[in-house]
Amino acid sequence: MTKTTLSRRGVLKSGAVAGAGLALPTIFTASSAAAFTNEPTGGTVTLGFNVPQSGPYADEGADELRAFELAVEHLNGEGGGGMMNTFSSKALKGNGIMGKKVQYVTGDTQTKSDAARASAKSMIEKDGAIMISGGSSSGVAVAVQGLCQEAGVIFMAGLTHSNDTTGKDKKANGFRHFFNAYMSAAALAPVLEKLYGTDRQAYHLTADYTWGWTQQESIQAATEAMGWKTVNNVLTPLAQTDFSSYIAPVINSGADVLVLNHYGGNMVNSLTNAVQFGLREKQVNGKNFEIVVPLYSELMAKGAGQNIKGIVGSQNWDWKLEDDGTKAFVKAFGEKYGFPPSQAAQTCYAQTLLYADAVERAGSFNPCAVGEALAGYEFDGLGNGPTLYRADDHQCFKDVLVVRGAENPQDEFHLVEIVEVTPVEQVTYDPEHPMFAGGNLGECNPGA
Amino acid sequence: MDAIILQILNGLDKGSAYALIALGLTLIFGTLGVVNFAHGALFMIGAFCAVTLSKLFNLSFETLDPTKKDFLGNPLKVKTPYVQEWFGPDVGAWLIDWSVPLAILFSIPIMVAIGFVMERGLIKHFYKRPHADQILVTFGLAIVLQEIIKSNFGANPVPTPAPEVFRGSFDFGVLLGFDPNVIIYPYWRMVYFAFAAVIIGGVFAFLQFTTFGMVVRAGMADRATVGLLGINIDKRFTIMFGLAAAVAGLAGVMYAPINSPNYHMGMDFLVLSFVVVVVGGMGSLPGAVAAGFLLGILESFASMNEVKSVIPGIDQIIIYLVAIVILLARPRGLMGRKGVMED
Amino acid sequence: MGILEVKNVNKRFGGLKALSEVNLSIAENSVHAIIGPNGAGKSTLLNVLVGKLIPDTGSVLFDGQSVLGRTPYEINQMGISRVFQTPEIFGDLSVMENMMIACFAKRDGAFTMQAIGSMMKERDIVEKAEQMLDSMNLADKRGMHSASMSRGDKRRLEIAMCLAQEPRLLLLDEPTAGMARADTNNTIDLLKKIKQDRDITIAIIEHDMHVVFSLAERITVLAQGTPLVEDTPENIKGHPKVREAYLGETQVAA
Amino acid sequence: MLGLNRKDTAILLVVAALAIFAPIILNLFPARSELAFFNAGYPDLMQRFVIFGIFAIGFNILFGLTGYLSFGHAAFLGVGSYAAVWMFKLLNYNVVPAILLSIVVAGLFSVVIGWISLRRSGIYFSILTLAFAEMSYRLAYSVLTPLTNGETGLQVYTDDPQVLMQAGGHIVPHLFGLEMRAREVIDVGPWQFVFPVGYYLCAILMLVSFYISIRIFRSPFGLMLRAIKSNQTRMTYTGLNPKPYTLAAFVISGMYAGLAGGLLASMDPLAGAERMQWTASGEVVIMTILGGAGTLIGPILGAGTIKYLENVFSKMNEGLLHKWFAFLPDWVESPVIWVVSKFTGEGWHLMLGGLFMLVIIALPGGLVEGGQRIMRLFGRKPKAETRTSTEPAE
Repeated sequence: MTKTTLSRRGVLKSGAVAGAGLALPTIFTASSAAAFTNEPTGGTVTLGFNVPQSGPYADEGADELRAFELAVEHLNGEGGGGMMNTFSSKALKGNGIMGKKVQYVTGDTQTKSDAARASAKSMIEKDGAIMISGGSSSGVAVAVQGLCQEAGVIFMAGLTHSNDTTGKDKKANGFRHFFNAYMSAAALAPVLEKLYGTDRQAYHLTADYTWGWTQQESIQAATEAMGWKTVNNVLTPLAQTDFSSYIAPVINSGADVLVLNHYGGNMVNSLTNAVQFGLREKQVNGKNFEIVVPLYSELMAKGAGQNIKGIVGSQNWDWKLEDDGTKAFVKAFGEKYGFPPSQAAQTCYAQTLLYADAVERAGSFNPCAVGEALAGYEFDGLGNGPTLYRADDHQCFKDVLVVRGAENPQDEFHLVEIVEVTPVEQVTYDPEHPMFAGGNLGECNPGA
Repeated sequence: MDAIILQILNGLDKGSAYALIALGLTLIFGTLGVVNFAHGALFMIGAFCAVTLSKLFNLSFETLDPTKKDFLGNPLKVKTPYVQEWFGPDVGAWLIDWSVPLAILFSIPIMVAIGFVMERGLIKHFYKRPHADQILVTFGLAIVLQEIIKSNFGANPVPTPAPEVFRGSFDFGVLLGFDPNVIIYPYWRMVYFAFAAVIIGGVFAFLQFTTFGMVVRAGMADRATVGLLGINIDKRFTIMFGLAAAVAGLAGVMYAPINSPNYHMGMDFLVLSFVVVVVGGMGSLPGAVAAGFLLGILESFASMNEVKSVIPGIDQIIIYLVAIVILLARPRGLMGRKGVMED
Repeated sequence: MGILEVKNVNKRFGGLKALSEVNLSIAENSVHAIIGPNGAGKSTLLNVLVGKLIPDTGSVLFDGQSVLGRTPYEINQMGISRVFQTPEIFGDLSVMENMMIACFAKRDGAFTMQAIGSMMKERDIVEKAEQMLDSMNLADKRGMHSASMSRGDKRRLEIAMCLAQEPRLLLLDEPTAGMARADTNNTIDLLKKIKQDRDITIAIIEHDMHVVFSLAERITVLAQGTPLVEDTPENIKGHPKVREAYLGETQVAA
Repeated sequence: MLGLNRKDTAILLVVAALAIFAPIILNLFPARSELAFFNAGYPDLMQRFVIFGIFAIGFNILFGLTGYLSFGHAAFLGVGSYAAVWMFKLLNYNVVPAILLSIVVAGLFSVVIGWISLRRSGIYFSILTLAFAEMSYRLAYSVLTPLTNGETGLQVYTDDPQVLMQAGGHIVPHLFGLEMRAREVIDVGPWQFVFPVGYYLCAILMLVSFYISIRIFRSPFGLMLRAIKSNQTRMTYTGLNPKPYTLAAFVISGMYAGLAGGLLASMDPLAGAERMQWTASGEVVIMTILGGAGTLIGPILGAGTIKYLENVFSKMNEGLLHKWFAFLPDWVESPVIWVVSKFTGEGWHLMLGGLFMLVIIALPGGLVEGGQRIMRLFGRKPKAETRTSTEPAE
């Protein structure tokens, strides 16, 4: 990394003050004494939580923020400790991170890469954040990850599902706990085969932007490998609200499965429209017509209401899992907020703990040391079973859930039920897999 | 052929939503000369009237069911809607099921009241101000309204299904002599189209055949002269604003089952409805309706695979492309009057 | 050969024949009035002259050159300036600025890109504008917001702006419409003075016979889109056809 | 000075002083104090202030002078950014070719859009520009991904050609070796001031832009533009052709937008498609009107105000509110926080929407008018800016 030596230190500089151990943001600059960007020198350390607070994903952002607050509480030794108690690593003591009390700042990504970067920059440059986390779309994750790489802080991705985040656009300073489109496809394929057989004609509706394409590509590859045929793949505009003109032709296309590569509002609307058109009751090619939504979330299930019944998809995590980590987390979260956490919340909570733990184990906040501690790290007890943070691409490998909309939910928290937990072996891929090729982690950047 | 019929149906359906919103927008514009960027928000509030009524009917008391557990392992609280308790399970269930159509009645007074308050409280002071100021203040209002909805209902869409009998779809193709399952169309969308036709017809009839409507039309043509006749045109214009708000609100109520309402649906429709109004010609009611249907149908055609494979991405931009072409070919849109909004 | 030659001009609006076989010749340096009852086609004719309307057939020659097919600003640059019935001025700008715009238009033509030229350097324009304002008795109002002036002042400003362009033909569209008698007389005096001071042709469309007969050297009477008579004021006054078609008894008495 | 009269020189000097000392003025509060939250003196935000200032200054040349309300100006900002990033990808990280190309590309783009859109006026013109910008945004997000990198945003990859890149060359945007992100940090007692290179480049360009805009306002050309706004009929009948004037204004403001876009990319080499969305176009309209359309300094004020409020209010979370209002007794604190939280954090849009309404209702002339009223209140004659006088100084 090129060091900036613009000029001599300003004459006004008061060495005594600078040395007094202030937690000042010392950004990107070589002229400070810090060894890396935003080195915490006082009794506190600042984390930046960058989540969508406005726009269609605001509710997801709010849930992420709840998880972050909970994680900070637990790190600082307040509350019950949550998943810290079940976490396989015991480095965290509940006394902050390396004895420094954890503080946090928040910002609004607006689900726009520009706004997200501005918000992250404000955290890094003004508030002295040493780690940025959160977000609920891949465009934002890639943009902020790139920024953190340049600035020399760690990025712990929130909800981002595109292959690119740890593929083409992977960065040494960035880490993803959430699963990706390839894994969704790999987990879904065997279940789809079991449920719907190998002789199926699939029709894809795909959101016309990067994430949609990578997901469609992944699902098509996985389903074709088991014998399905792809009748058509139609790209739909991101801004589309009424999908009727895309759904209507499906009926007469000879397809007997509809795959909706949509997320958020797009998915709620396209699914609602598909059910309105009576696709679920149709018989095509002598089989029941089926709809698949590869990436699920609780909030989307809530938005789609009854239309979600019987629809199969995949999730990173679900609060109904039975392991100790999940139970501890759901208890802590549920008692604090009155409802169970979403998968977005879980990934954000886990990322925060993982970061803090890595700092403890590395014995330093230096992003390079932290990165080293995270890369190749194996852990358990954070709700997903045994997990590996792979060194090659900073992607977590863990079991993936295949879920289905419940037919008769007992309450609004039981809208989805777990069909199967696809073991990690099935979703693991080679780092050089063509869908992930072209990227380069590069060198870790400590900033200063 | 069947694909084209299908897309025409889709287009009519989409077009009826555009036309309803554009109708109110152009009504306000034509009578008051105000560019109302909050009109999309009125549509959104209409949809949330349906959501609210459905939530009201679903207001429940809780009883503990010790046989089941909630997510924290405590006994499950089973919810029973009050309406089922008060009116018996059947009537209660019927009320809940029919909450969207019932919301029509519920929403009219609310929307008219909102319209009155908006006009008297805010819009009135902007008649003489530049259009840019009107745009900005109503845009500000739209943001405020949608944020209020967001803080009460969240950002996530709220499912608001149609009554049971209207779910599912109707096989049009058989009616027209095609094979079964070729042209099917959801019942509720047909209801929406019929509803829109009634509302549009109603508004036109009202303006055409009542003295009130005649005065308003005269006012649209020449406000000063009507004022000179000693007719209190301002009061009538307030009522027109209420009417326009009600039309937007009703469009929203009935739209709720088509797509789950969310707080920014108004903004999604806002730009589109402006394009519709301008393509139709500012201040022209038939123009707005015609443009609504035209753009709806063209949008549907553009999303056909056959079209998309020739021009990739055409469905992304069709509306804007058509708007540009029409405005270049016809300076004031399809049926615009001269001198309106050109300065 | 007059400075303006209108030959066989026809103009229809749908089924309505607004102008039919109009022939008109305006002599250089004369004051020529065009009168006629409402709907006689005066405004249509005027709009043809300034390029706002294009006639269906016929020709309009200004100083030997056709004006047909040219835009209003091109025709203006040829030397025809128009004064409107209700004064058209730049209401948001100061009186001086109004004046300067006209001076720039005369000097620089329809368009020049002087994006960052300084106004302070435009000595000649400023001087000319001030001179014009002086001659129109508007000098004391130079800094005034022009929209807030009286109607008479607006009228004078508009005429001043037209004159600043040194037109060869000045078209006046009912310049005294809606004015009080005193203002009307002032305007008449003003126009007389203008005529006196410079070589200019004035064509005036007017309702008010008092104005017409005070100013005009020749009068054309239009009726139903076609010129009825053209003659000197004295002859027009007594012309039986004119009485019949237009003047009626009342107006002449006035 | 510089061909300006005394008043304009004063305005220019004030803006220059504000720009030069912004790192100090904006970091009013000591770095560790609670109030440091309200500081804005960090590189990214300061850069945004001046970049969006440039954008709004340019927009004001079109809207403030001619009255043509473009609802698609963000498209020029967007293409400017894309052009700049492409220069980084193809040549190297030097910002000079990037900024030049962004101005040129945005200029060409605005010639095309302006030439078509200006065939109509009023709201018809607004809708045409809106249509072009929305089309650009939607295509950039989807079909044009090979050119724009779609959702992710255009960025520089290590395998890009970068033909002028030398071994060991700078891998961040720089001005002939002077890195944009370099900065000087100076501590004065408890205060800390950051002087970033990138900011000063933007600030210098902003001052140049501002100076040019003053010259345009005070030029015969500017007078013609105001004539267009005032009365197009009189204009044509005075022998002036409004169309090339309007087109020139449109293209100039498009180039300003392109410059702003190029600078955004130079400060942070990633260009997202959202930059071209209609909401982004709406933002510059709001900035201009909020500050005071048609005034010189208004757009800069508007841009700064919006960017600052967006930054500060979106970052206020409930934890922070609890800290601030901890001095209140509980039964007061909870409702206070409940109310305030509706306007901050997740609710910051509500605050913004309310503010637009308030300013537009109470101050039709924008913040500049507010300033003038305050001046009047203190008994001074508002010699400040007015919309009209371009009277030549004698």
